[in-house]
Amino acid sequence: MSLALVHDADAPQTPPTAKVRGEPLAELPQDLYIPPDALEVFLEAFEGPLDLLLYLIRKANVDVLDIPMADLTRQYLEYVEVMRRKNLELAAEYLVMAAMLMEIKSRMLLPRPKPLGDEEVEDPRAELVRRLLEYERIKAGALRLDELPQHGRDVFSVEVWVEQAIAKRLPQVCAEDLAAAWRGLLNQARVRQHHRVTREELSVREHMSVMLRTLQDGAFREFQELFDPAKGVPVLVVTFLALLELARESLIEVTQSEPFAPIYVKRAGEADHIEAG
Amino acid sequence: MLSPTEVKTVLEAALLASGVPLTIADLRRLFDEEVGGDTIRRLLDELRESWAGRGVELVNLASGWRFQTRPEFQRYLERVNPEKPPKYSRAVMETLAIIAYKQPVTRGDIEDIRGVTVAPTVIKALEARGWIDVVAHREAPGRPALYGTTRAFLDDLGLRSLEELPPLDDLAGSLDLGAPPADVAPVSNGASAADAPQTDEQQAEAA
Amino acid sequence: MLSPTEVKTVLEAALLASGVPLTIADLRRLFDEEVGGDTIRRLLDELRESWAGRGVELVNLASGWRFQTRPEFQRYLERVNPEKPPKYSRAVMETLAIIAYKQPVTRGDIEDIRGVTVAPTVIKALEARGWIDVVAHREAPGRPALYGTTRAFLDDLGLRSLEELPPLDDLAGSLDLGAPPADVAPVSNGASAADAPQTDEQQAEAA
Repeated sequence: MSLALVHDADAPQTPPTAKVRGEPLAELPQDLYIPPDALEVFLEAFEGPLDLLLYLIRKANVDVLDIPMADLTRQYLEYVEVMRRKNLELAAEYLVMAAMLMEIKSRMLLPRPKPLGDEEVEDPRAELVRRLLEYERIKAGALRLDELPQHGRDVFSVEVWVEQAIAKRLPQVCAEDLAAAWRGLLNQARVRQHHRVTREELSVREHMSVMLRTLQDGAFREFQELFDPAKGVPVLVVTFLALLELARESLIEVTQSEPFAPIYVKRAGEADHIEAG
Repeated sequence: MLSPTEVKTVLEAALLASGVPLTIADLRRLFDEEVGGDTIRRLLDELRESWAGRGVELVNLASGWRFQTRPEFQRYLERVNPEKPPKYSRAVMETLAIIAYKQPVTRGDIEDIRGVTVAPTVIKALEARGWIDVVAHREAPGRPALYGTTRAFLDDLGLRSLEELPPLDDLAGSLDLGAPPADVAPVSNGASAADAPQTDEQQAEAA
Repeated sequence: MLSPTEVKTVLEAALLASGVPLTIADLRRLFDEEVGGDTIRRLLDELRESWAGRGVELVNLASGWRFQTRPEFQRYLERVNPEKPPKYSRAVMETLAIIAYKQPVTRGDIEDIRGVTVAPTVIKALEARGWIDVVAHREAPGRPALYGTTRAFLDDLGLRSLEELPPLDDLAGSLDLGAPPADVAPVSNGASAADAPQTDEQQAEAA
């Protein structure tokens, strides 16, 4: 039995596997001219090397469980060669499969070692057969899934108009919604608190304005100059916080030429970012 | 050739599955063969009669024929209708939560906690629903109204008393809710106010 | 107190009005009074029978009960609503079949079975349809996503559970895949061809 390179004239219109069953094996001369476009469509109908192999096997009407490896491999390689020659984009999987087929074929040619005791000798084709059958099962499964009446394609849900003449629908609220809203509020409040930290926040911003006004002329001021110890520790702290906040907001420049050298502060840029007062 | 019963079956299926009213012309397109407009009309009348006494009826509207539920059944359907029911806006829900948990409160109290002004429509939406009312007036300048929740609020939420509101201890502890609202949220700068919903009026109407 | 007939009328109206499947629990919520789940189930069965022979049927799906048109009537209905339904490629359908029958599976598992790489668009198409989702990640290098089918998949294919999927086994049927093929009695060519899954028409359609 031989697996022939078969190119049905109508192959491009229907996937080759659909043509397999019950069809006499058509043998065509190997040098048959195949229009490149037709071949491309024909080959694109395959989902991959397993699909192509299944087609070749089914087309030749041979038993998957007893694949004539030499014929199958030759046949497969012819297809791959055609694909390569026609510069069709050849997925790497096809080449991997080619290598695998040749390996199986060569192992089949080697004399089978005698079984040792009860140990069974694995047929070199076993893994390929397992994969082919598995893929064939899934292919069939895919077809069967596609046959099921599908919502949105074969069946549609019924959704008759709900006539609402009597009362306007009102939003429903449950107690948990309420708790959620309250927690949301608390979270917002906490976020606000984080940003504000304390009531001093206000006076920090106040001091930021005061400091910006002090630095209005754009000249460098020495760091110490900006603090008035006479106003007490809280004000010193707030002033310092204001300085840090201004630096963070890039409203002032703080410079120091080297460690322990005097620190100078200068207003950054010209724009007035903070509203006075 | 379809029998009148078969034609009626197809008409019924088409009308039940159609989200929009179908005209006689639409319905005639269902069939390969010629089915006269008069025949369709007569079969639709028969169909309508055969649905008498059900929860769904076939009606003839200006835009065509459609099946619709009878209004009397709406009270059942709205309990199960899995379509998203209308929702109150965040502004309404937060205001309601504040009134429920902190009552009696003035509008000023609510504004202090929420950090934004409360649109009159928000209060009105809750009053119209019968969930809040004015319980007293605070003895303060302007004698602002103090709002509280009503019995209808408890009924609608399936609560027997305010004590059955979900407890909030987990978060409440982190914030001093007992303190005067002034301590809670004197928002003065634009930054945090910008996060808060500013369009209470529209939000209330979104309900 | 409603009579069983009245309960059935309400059930019918609710199901006809709902585009999505309703569970027994949903349906029990229709009624003020207590209506047992068993009663509802019995009435639903009666309702289903009363719709026999119509263009619309009541079906029991994974997510509940729903009225939907019968597939046989689609040829009429599509004339009024000529919207083209989504048609999935073989790559998509095979990937779906692998996920449905072998779940949970990684993309690598799918590629092993199909013997080709799975394009991201294939997975995305199925995810977009809501038919598959990531159910977990395999504890392996790269923690690949494990895909499974969703409830919506079952609903859309008219199934209540994965057990109702068309069986795969009868294909290679009696074959013990574990045994070395050489030991298996050769099946005559005719027989194996008869076992073959291809049905010409469908394959042609899938083109």
